[in-house]
Amino acid sequence: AGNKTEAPAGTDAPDAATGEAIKVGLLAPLTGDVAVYGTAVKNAVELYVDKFNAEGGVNGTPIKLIILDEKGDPTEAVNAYNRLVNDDEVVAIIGDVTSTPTFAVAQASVADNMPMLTPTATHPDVTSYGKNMFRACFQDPDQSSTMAKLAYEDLGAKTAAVIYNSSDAYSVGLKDAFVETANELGLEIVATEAYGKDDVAFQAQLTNIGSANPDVLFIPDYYNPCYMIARQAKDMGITATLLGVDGTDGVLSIEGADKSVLDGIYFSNHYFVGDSAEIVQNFVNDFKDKYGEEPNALAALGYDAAMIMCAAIKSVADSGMKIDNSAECHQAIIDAISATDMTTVTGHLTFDENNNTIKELSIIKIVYKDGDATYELYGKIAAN
Amino acid sequence: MTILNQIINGIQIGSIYALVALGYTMVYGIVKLINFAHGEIIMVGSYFTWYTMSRLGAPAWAAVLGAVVFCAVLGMVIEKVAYKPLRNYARISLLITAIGVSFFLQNAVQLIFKATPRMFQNIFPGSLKLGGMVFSMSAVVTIVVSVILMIGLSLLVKNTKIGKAMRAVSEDKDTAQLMGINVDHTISFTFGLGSGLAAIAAVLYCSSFYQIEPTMGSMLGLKAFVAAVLGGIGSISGAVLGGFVIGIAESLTKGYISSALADAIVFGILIVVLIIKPSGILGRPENEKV
Amino acid sequence: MTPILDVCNLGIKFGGLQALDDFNVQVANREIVGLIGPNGAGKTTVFNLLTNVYSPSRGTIHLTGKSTKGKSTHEVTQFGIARTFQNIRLFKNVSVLENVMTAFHNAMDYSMFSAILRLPSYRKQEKAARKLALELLDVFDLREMADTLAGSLPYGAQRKLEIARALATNPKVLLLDEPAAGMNPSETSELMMTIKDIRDKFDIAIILIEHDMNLVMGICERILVLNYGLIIAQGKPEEIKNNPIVIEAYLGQQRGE
Amino acid sequence: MKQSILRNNKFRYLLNTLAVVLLYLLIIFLTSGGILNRYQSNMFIQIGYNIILAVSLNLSCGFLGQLPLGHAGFMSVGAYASALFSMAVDLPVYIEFPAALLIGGIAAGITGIIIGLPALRLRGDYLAIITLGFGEIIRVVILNLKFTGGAFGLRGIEKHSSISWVFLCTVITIFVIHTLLKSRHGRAVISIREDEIAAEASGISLTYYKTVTFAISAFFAGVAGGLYAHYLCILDPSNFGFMKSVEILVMVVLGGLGSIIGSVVSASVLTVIPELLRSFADYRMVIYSLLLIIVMIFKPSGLFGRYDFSLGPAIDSAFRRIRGLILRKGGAKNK
Amino acid sequence: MLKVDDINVYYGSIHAIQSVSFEIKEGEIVTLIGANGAGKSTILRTISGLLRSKTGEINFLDKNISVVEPDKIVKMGIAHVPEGRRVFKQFTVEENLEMGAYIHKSKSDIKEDIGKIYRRFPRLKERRRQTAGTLSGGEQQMLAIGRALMSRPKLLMLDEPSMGLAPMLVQQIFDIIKELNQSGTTILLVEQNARMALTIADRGYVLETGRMKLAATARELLADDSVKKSYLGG
Ligand SMILES: Nc1ncnc2c1ncn2[C@@H]1O[C@H](COP(=O)(O)OP(=O)(O)OP(=O)(O)O)[C@@H](O)[C@H]1O
Ligand SMILES: Nc1ncnc2c1ncn2[C@@H]1O[C@H](COP(=O)(O)OP(=O)(O)OP(=O)(O)O)[C@@H](O)[C@H]1O
Ligand SMILES: [Mg+2]
Ligand SMILES: [Mg+2]
Repeated sequence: AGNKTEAPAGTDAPDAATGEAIKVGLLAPLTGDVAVYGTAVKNAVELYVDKFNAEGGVNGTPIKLIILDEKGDPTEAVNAYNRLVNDDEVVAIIGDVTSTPTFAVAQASVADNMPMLTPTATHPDVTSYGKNMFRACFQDPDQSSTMAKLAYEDLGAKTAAVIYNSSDAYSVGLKDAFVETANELGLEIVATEAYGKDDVAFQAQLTNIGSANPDVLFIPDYYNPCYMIARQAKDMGITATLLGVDGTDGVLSIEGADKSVLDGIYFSNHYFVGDSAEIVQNFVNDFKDKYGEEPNALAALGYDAAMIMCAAIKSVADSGMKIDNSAECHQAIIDAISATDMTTVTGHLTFDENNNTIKELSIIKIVYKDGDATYELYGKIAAN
Repeated sequence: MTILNQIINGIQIGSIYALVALGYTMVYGIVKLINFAHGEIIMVGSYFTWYTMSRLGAPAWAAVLGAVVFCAVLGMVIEKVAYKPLRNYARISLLITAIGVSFFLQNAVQLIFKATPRMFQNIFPGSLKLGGMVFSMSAVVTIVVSVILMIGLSLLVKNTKIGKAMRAVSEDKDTAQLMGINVDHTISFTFGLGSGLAAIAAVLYCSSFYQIEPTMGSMLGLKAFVAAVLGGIGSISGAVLGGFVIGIAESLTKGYISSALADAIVFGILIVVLIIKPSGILGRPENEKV
Repeated sequence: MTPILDVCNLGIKFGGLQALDDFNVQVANREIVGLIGPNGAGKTTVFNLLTNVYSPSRGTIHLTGKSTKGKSTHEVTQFGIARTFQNIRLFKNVSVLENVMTAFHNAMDYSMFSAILRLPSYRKQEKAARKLALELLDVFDLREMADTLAGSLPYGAQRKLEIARALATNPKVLLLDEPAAGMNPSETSELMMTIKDIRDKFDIAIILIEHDMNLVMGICERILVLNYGLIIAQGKPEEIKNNPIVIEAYLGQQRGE
Repeated sequence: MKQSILRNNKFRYLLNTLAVVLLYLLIIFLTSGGILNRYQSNMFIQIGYNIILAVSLNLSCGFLGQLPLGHAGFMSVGAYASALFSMAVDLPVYIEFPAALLIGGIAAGITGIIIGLPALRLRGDYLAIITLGFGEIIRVVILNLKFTGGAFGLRGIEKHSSISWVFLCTVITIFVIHTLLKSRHGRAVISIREDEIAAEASGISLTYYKTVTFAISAFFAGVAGGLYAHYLCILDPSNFGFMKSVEILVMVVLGGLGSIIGSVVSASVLTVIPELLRSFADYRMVIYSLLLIIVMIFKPSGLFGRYDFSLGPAIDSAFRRIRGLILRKGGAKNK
Repeated sequence: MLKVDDINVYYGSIHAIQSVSFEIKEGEIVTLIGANGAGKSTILRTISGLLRSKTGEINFLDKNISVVEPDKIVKMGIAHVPEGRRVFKQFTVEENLEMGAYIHKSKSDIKEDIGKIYRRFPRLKERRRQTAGTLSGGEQQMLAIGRALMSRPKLLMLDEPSMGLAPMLVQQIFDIIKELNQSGTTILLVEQNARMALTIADRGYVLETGRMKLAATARELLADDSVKKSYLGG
């Protein structure tokens, strides 16, 4: 079996240089319901940090990742955060991955002025807590409104339906924004159906959607439910064009999936795996080499977050400041992050005054041909 | 025709609940244990089938058979190791151990196979047209299997020697021993049977919903357990009836009331039914003579 | 003299089974009435009806002139009917003393609030209840075991504790369901004395179900005989002993030793 | 036999009060003296509200003998009610926070009564399922309400739960439940656990005591929820699901049904253990579940069984044992 | 037939049976008498394998059964009517009787035996379809005895069979015990009603707080002053 669990990468094991190493924390759900997403981020972050260290680290000093699992639970996340800050004395933290724990941690981190960079939390409020909180991804309303516009303007849709996960902030946020833009545009929402976490049967909701017969069906959720819904929708003969979100990315790497049902899905994404840019291809290839699977958007963002963080720390070190746990150093790292202006896997990126990224958003279409499906770039649009 | 379609949807998911509920009811009926690990045994059964089919390339029938045997043995081992030492203690201790076992299985599988969901082939492809209605083949198989198993199990428990032994053990272990019944064997058998049922449920579940993951057992288990209680726990036909009722109720609330509130409404139905009929729809009230 | 307990036309059906029919009895204060009859005659059922564990299909029950209709079991107890159970029902994991003190529940009236703050009302009542409970245990020779768990008492002691607990509710009528079951003859005669004692000491009426004829004939002033849910005879012990219907249905031919 | 002064009631209160004060001073010393860092001190807060949860569940589970599986539901009602209150008003902390906790408790208590009245007619596992159902209903409702923030959670709650507040609430909870149990009301509750029919025959109203006990149990769960809300400052409905209820139940059973000290100890241990296991990363949950199984197998009645610790008699018997040892030694010398 | 040799039984730390030895010969009726809590039931439970002795041996038909599983012991021919009836409450009367014959295969034998039981206890026949849990105390006792007989035991152990029975039935049950004995069943009888027990028994043992105090023929025990005083009610 090619998929054997990797031993936790060397980053966690104490090595000779530990005393010297610069400690950066990573908060992610590695067990529990949302472990898949946390693991994708973790893998990518480790991949980049290893690469960064191999290339000399911060002027010879390696960065040591301290990875703590928070099970997707805010209480655990705050515990893990406190531990990173107080026991492990990290200089900065990458995380958290999903919205609610990120909120909990963000709130706690403000008082410490701890440099925090979430790779993936797309909820608009995440960066509102304090100046120390950054995100590497775009925000939910951006992609929802983009998708609504795409449906109305490019696809010529008149009616739309939404099926969303009512127990997940990410999904609900996307749904709200989509509905709002649709109303502004005059795209009629003919059905809004919800499901809960762990639901696997969507037939009841899809029956309602089917009888409303919308032109497009918006599915704002991660790729597993998205795939299941797509498949069951096909089974039930729903012909609406399916619209996904960044969470949809990765859907083609589901092992054993019937990819024909995914044909024609459009989704907004942070990057395009097929992008010919060198940085993207290197990342995709390295990731495949190490983990045996294609990186999804979460992984790409994890990689970017690590890249931004490492660069920020390096630039502080270059300025002659000692990298430690002091308030000055924290502020310096924060300043360095907000000054970021670099090309990452997900495109060229700077931060605005609210610590949100300014970058492009890719729209991907899945095309099924000759027994296999591929992502195709439909277009790039500036987010916000 | 949406109402009919919604009812069909309900029957399809309900038949899965029914099948899982049968396993709960079997074990509960004998050991009076809410076997929280039952959902996880289904999960393990699913992984077994998936692994043997898509990794080892075994044919479907062999994978299913293997899963049944594997789960039955697993169930018996769990009983021997984790439940038997607690047999004479408060039932709630047993409940906690069962929860421990379910955590363990869930996390062990996650450690071995990672958290990534795996896709499952549909073993029963195709669909069946009946009048104007379309049933997926796996739903038809699930419905048929759960009804057959319900009848088979009822006969087993009511009429066979081992069935009577099971009922006797469930009432009074000591006295059952005085009748010449080997309590250990009987309980082992019950767990084996219940877990074997779990494997069958696993296969049919996977066939209907295509996807497996380490946490899949908990919600399914919970819903099925609710179904078993609704039908009257300990009652075999009750479990099946409860499964269908929950499935249809769920589907109709999603279709006509609110898909966001569906879980709340289904639990509401359960509560109302239990308040009207405290021992479930087909459950026998406990006759305690004063 | 007006009866303290007045039962009229009591009857109950279980499914198709008329377990009790047309049951009438008047019990005077300080009277000890025996209730005998073959197994399954409906004796325990009478007790269950008197305490409203079952609600009667027909008939009325009056205690000191007031009907107990519609009251729940605990209200009947508060009203003045206490009982023991054929299959002992003690609070097994609780000490002997606490078993009795539990039954003093309604003799006390301090609120939860004063319990939490340990107000004087709490302390005074608890102290008094404790004293009374210990006195009650003395009556049954159980004082030494006051701190042991009720479940670990020997069978005979458990039976006595049940009576003590029933008395603690301060009843006007005490119902004893086979108090001597499982006791040997010497224990039984001891129990006989105790039952007489409590009648005198607590000034109550007692109805007693028992299959031990020495006990029944020894202390009951009046005996009712049930068979198939019907009273087939009643009278003084001597009359009952020689009543051919009772011998036929219940006593059997006593073989001499 | 002369009563030892240690068994004298007044003296015992004094002793217990002293012990509580000392414990408090010790915790304050450890946490604000810089000996424990924030990560470690925060564990005390979590231990505190978990103790309240466990002890309150033990009341309805260990003492009343029911099996409620929806305790997290009460906790969530309390958490949301108190958080919404404290967000709505702006009063000095020492008024606002206790009021918020009280409101949380009362809201949960009322929910407890609403649920308890119909549910408590059922027995055993059926009751368990009904409470489970209500727990889920509460969760789904919170998820779909506007003013609770729905799936986004409720954010921007003020951080009021300091170690002192949590400590105070924990002590009050234990005190109230303990004293209540040692009264006629407590005996009524326990008698229901032991034998409902006999309890009724002893003049105890099942409905009244079941409902009231349930409500008290829910009340304290609500208070714990309030503490939780004002500690984490964010509430997410998915954290009050069935698994949270199970977590609390595990604390109670592991500590010993009907043992308050057991709940206190096991709530503390089970709060800390997952953190201690962090260094085992991947194996953490596997080890945790194995520990749970093993403890239950070897100690089925929980760590403390029905034992309840009381400082006076404990010290007393320790003294006696020591004195016994000394006397025996002395005696040996004399020979 | 049965030889109990130096058994010690504990409930946790309670030493319930202390070095007890006794024996029963084929065809005898032996009775154990003793006050409440003396340990009579404990001895029966140890013989049928529900409890284990820490020391010593129990031999039945020259086989050591002290470590044999209870279900095997039943198959070897020991039936035990437990204290407190212990009928299967959810089963009907008839199903209870069938359970008694669990170790037998032949359907016709079982039918015949059930018929016999019904002739002995007509009340059971009237209630044959009723669930046993709703039977009166005495009816349950009859059922428990009937059920034990269904296994066609060589040794029948009865734990206080007269408890809660109407006097007429007590008579009847003692008659049945005698009759069973005459037709070849060996009997070990535990009774509070010591006088009755001793009148039908061959020999008796007196148990006091877990120890064997006296062993003698029934006649001797009936005449013994101390026995009279403590167990026969003066
Ligand atoms: N809850 C019930 N449901 C059905 N039948 C019942 C119920 N309770 C009692 N009976 C039946 O009613 C009859 C009278 O029972 P009861 O317990 O009153 O007898 P009893 O006179 O106390 O006998 P015993 O001396 O053996 O205890 C019995 O035949 C019994 O089977
Ligand atoms: N399950 C148990 N746990 C603890 N102690 C027990 C248990 N069963 C019996 N005992 C104790 O063992 C001793 C012997 O009990 P046993 O039941 O054998 O007495 P017995 O002679 O049959 O009395 P009885 O006439 O009451 O039936 C008693 O002191 C009893 O309290
Ligand atoms: Mg009776
Ligand atoms: Mg006995």
